Amino acid sequence: MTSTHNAPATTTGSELPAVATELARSWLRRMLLIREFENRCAQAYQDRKIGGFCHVYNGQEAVAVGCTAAVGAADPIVTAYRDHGHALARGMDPRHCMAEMFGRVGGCAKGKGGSMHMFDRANNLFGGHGIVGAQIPLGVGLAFGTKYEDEVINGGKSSRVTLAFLGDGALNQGSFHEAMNLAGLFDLPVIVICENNGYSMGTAISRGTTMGHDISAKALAYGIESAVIDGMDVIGVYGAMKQIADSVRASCRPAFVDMRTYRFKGHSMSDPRKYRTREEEERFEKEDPIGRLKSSLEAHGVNDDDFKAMQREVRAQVRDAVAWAERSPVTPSAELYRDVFIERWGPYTGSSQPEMLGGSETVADFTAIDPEGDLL
Amino acid sequence: MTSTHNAPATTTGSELPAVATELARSWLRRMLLIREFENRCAQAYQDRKIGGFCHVYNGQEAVAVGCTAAVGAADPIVTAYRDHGHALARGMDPRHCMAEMFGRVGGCAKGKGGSMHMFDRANNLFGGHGIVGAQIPLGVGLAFGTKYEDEVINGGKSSRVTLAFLGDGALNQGSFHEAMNLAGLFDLPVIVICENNGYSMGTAISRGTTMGHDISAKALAYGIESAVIDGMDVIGVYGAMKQIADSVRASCRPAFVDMRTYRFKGHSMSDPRKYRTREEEERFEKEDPIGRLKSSLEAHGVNDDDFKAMQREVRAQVRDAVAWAERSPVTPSAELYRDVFIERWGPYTGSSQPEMLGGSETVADFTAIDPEGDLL
Amino acid sequence: MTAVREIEFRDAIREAMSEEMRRDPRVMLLGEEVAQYNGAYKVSRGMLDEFGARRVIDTPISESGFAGMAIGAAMLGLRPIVEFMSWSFSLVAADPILNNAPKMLYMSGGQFGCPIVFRGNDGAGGQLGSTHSWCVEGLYSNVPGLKMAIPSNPHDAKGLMKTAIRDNDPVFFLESERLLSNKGEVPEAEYLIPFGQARVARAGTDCTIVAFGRPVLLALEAAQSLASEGVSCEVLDMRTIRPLDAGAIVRSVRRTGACVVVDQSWSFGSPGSEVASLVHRECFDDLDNHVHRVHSADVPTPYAQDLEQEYLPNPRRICEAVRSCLYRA
Amino acid sequence: MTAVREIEFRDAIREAMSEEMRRDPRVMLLGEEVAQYNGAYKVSRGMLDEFGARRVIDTPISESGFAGMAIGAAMLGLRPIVEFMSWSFSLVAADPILNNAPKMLYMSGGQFGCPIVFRGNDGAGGQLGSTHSWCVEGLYSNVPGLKMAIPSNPHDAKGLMKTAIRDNDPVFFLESERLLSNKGEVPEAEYLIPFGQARVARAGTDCTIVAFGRPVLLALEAAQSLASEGVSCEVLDMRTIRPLDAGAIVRSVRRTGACVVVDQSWSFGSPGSEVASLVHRECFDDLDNHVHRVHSADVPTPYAQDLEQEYLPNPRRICEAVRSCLYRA
Ligand SMILES: Cc1ncc(C[n+]2csc(CCOP(=O)(O)OP(=O)(O)O)c2C)c(N)n1
Ligand SMILES: Cc1ncc(C[n+]2csc(CCOP(=O)(O)OP(=O)(O)O)c2C)c(N)n1
Ligand SMILES: [Mg+2]
Ligand SMILES: [Mg+2]
Repeated sequence: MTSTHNAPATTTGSELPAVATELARSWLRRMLLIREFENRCAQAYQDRKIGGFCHVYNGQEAVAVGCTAAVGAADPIVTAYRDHGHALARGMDPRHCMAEMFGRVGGCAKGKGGSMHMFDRANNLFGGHGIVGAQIPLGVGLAFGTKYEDEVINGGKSSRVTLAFLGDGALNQGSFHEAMNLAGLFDLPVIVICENNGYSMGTAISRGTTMGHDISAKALAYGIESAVIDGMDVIGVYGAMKQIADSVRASCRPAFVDMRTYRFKGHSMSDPRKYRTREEEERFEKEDPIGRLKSSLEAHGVNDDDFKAMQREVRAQVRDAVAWAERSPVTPSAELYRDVFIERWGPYTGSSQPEMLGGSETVADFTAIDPEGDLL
Repeated sequence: MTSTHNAPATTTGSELPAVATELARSWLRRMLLIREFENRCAQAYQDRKIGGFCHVYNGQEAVAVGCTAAVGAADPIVTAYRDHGHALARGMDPRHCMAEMFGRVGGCAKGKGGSMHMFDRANNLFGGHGIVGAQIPLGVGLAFGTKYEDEVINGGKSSRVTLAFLGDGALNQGSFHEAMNLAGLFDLPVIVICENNGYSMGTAISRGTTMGHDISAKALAYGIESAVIDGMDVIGVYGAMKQIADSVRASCRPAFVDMRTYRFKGHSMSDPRKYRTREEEERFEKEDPIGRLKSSLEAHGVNDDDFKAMQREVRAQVRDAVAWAERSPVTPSAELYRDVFIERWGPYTGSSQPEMLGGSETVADFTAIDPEGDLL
Repeated sequence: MTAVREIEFRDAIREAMSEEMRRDPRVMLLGEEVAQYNGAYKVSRGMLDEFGARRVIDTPISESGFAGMAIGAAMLGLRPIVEFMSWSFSLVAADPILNNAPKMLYMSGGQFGCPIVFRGNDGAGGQLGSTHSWCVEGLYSNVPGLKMAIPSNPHDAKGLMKTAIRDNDPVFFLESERLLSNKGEVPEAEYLIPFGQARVARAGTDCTIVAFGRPVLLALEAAQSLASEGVSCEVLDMRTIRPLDAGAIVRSVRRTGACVVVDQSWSFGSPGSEVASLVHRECFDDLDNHVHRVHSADVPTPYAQDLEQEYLPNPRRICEAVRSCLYRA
Repeated sequence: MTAVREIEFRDAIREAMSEEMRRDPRVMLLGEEVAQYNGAYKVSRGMLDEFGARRVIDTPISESGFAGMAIGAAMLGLRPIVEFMSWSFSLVAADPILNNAPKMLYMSGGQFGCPIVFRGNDGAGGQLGSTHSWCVEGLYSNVPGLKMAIPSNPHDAKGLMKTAIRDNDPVFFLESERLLSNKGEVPEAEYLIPFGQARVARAGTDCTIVAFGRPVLLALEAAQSLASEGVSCEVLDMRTIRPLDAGAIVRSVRRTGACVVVDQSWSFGSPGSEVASLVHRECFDDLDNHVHRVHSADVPTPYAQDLEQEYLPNPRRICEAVRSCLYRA
């Protein structure tokens, strides 16, 4: 009944020396923001303000926050459907993220994508993808693209690194295998990060994945180096990821990360979590990445009052996001036929940018190729 | 320009002690039969008697012959499109194999499958499959099936082992990965045999496959044990495969084999082989599995005359197969609508067995469900 | 007299699977979360307890792998039921399910059939966005060698599922997650519903509405409201898309002289276009107007609730189509 | 005056790709054996030499992987051309090409388009058996968000390919291996052929034959032989299936009053059924008979030569359809 997956035993976060306190404070705030945001999502889902599937990120905050902190804004990232944390960590305004789930035109995708499909061009977030494993080849392609742009088009040296996140369940998809082989073969600057929370829905990793106790074997199969990182320790995540990112940037070779983490909630909103024990959950709750960073920061003068102030701040921010999302208009029905094609054709009205990127001017407003615009 | 793939350096076959001379003689004969058969295929293809794609097995004969010899007739086998050798090694009459390629009703699949899709129910050959990698999950499924039959239906112990062959190029398909994981996870009695001839079409393994120099890493990723076997030495293949098959049968755990071999001809009939040097080809031709077994057998009293007699025999047998295939009638057009469904429906006329299995009586001659049998 | 109970759609499917598994040890169920989790949509609830882990089998997220594995087992003579948690996830398994299962018998010249059932949730309606909302009948019905069932109610779901499991050919069985909690009358005694026999869900004289799966309910709603306008619709629940009961459609349209097709899949090259083409061919002289078609909009499925409702077929659009078809618009 | 030469279909495609690669460094070609081997069908012959290994890229046999990789690169702003050695091998990549490429723009609310061309050999005719003979237009044209081109001659192949590469949306480009060695006149000066504009391949008055890709040649043969019987056929080469030039079809059928569709894919839910449905809808009062359809037989593709020929559309069957449509049978 218990998972073979165990988070490392440390109960406080890594030491701070190399990292400025201010930076760590900003991570704490960001993790708190994500936690608060997700809690409000769960509530909004109960209230039927959010539809479809909704997968919250509680417990895994240190992964998205630490990883995105370790790379630059120009470095592309792509992830699966459990993506709110990545969007917020990357800098998406919670208003746009919440409005997306409320199905409003102010959402990052004008309400067309929903919880599983968060995109943010300004912040180089290439989605949120709902099909397990599908985003891994996309991530490898982003790395292919940055390298091609830097080297072939601009005649320089490859300078960007892509982060491609996946769940442990996605290790069993063919797309993982093909993408890893391509990354290794073409020397692509991508870090494939397995957010190993020990479960895919109700399936403990050992029940679905051979070598589940040591998934670095999966990277070795492609000649790709890997690291195990304690994903409940944001300072450690940051440090290790920074090192890996630097090395990937320099060598232009891919890397793989077994990021040990845990999701505190169910798989989605309707999961009673019968497949794991309350004991196991409690063991991991002691590793709460927020609590661990808070402890680390205490020695650096961040006290309980600071923490509470931060909590108040993020609570206000998320409350504002919800209110904003509620005020945002329902996506108008004209949007049904927009964004099918960039070019206008027949009933398809071309494409427009979401408000988040600065309003809804039409991107390409070609005249329909068929002047009569009739029929199909 | 040269492959990183190198056949082992031995130039004579393994020693015979454990294997009776008669058995080895039968392998020699079978390898000669395949060689002769393939040469006649190439010729028939030039003469346009064979259409479509045709991939011959010259050079790899020891693999199919040694592997099938190491298992029993009840053990299922499945392979890719380079499948004539497997069919003949398994016991398919060359007449039915040749007639299939001639598109005659006497073919193993009544001329409907062609060179890439050889099936033989009586000999437990589950195809010949044209899509690279597709047969690997099927092979795992055959192993699942035998185990289920033996254990769940018959309440006994799993007793059969499945051989699933693939080319080195298929290592890069997602289906390989998913199938290996399933085999490892479900403890299935299957031996996944990579006929590693160093090339997929014009692509040397090192250009397409990470860890191409040591593909056992790919098996390790699934916790599956593997062996490297010199596939140019039929005695060695037999011995090693027998051991592996015994162990798989006993443990009900899968195994993986890196079977080092070489295809003497081009990928298909239209391949000028510019991607490899004549030197490399000559180096491997010295390893000709037929020559190597012949040498081994010399010490056991099989002399040149015996060999020549065997050659005459197989030549006559293949000549007969060609003549028989030519006499077999072109597949009648009624067959176009047969074998779409087992049950009759509308224009579909149900299914019938190929001549090879004892004639064309209809297997299931249900009345059409729609009594009017009209339209679709 | 046969006892009849009201049970849910999901229970009907489970009953069919369980009965067939009791009857034939060659039948087993495999898929993601079907065993310990009792199924993502609880269709297989309790089956692990009854049949054990050798026959109700949790798989990893490897649709292509386990679909292929099941096909291999079917070639050997087993009769697997493969659950795709959603048919939307079957695209990664397109090769085994389209290139292997429906063609194995043909390619092997009659040697190896493929008695297998692929089943799972099909179609949009739950705000799942465009990756999770496939109506695969639009995509897969083009392929010969497969059969495709799409029940609209618990009674048919059970009878068709039992037929599917006993059928010797590969069957694609499409269940709408939107219907799973619907209740309906299901006899306790055993029954099978043959493939290729449409059901007259409502008799009528003015216009034939041809529908598959969930849209049958929308068509019935529309027919109900049209009745109050004095328009009498005959609603045909096709039950299977392949084989298609062309005879039933043609007989009905020859009587009514008008036809509307409701098909939740995208319009282009869909079951709906096939029915339209068929009706025009067979009823050319009977029709007073062309066949009208109601589909999902020809765009990816949007997430937002209102947009999704606008996107899907609905009773309002069906009524409009019928009126237009009868020149009452 | 523009210079015109006769070149092969494969050369026309290569010229289009090479010209566009010279013009735009964001364009690159990737696929199995496209570089060192010069392409399985020699379409990309010499391109490695001109553009080097960074822009003409050999991939492993990982269709799903490299299609997905190219889609990621396209989201970033590159413009990849992905060769499937055969569209028959694209089924293993169905998820990225159907769930990602055509929906990315929509799902991202207009943020990320996918300017990509998938191309390769499509259709049966070379005795390749059922796994290798897909007409994917029958399968994939159902999906919104993609464009689909299917040229029948070198001139159109070049002009459509250039449009495909410059198009900002994903394009599925279907080449028939049976046509690759066909020669045709191709101007030396640059030209592009817009999508959604059918070509009148032969003008006529009695019956409109609508065809896509290779069947256009079969339709022209049929029209030629029907002319000697005094039947004048208009042959429309649709050039693109999506968008479909519905206007051209309708205008022609309104003149001729009769329509035959020739579509090499399987009949059920195909481009052919869509055209039939469209014509019935738009020309209901113009037609003297229902639209007649010529398809491949509704069975897996057989290997044997005679069976395969019987399976495929051919001029004889087209002639029969036209005669039947005109009540001359
Ligand atoms: C191809 C595919 N199969 C199945 C699903 C349904 N599904 C969604 S999430 C999930 C579990 C994934 O687990 P994991 O990758 O570990 O990610 P986590 O939920 O733990 O973040 C499954 C089976 C899907 N979305 N795509
Ligand atoms: C999915 C898929 N992609 C591409 C092809 C075309 N193809 C046929 S054989 C082949 C090379 C396979 O090489 P390998 O697996 O090493 O087998 P070998 O030919 O050496 O026996 C390719 C690319 C195919 N049949 N299926
Ligand atoms: Mg997980
Ligand atoms: Mg090879």
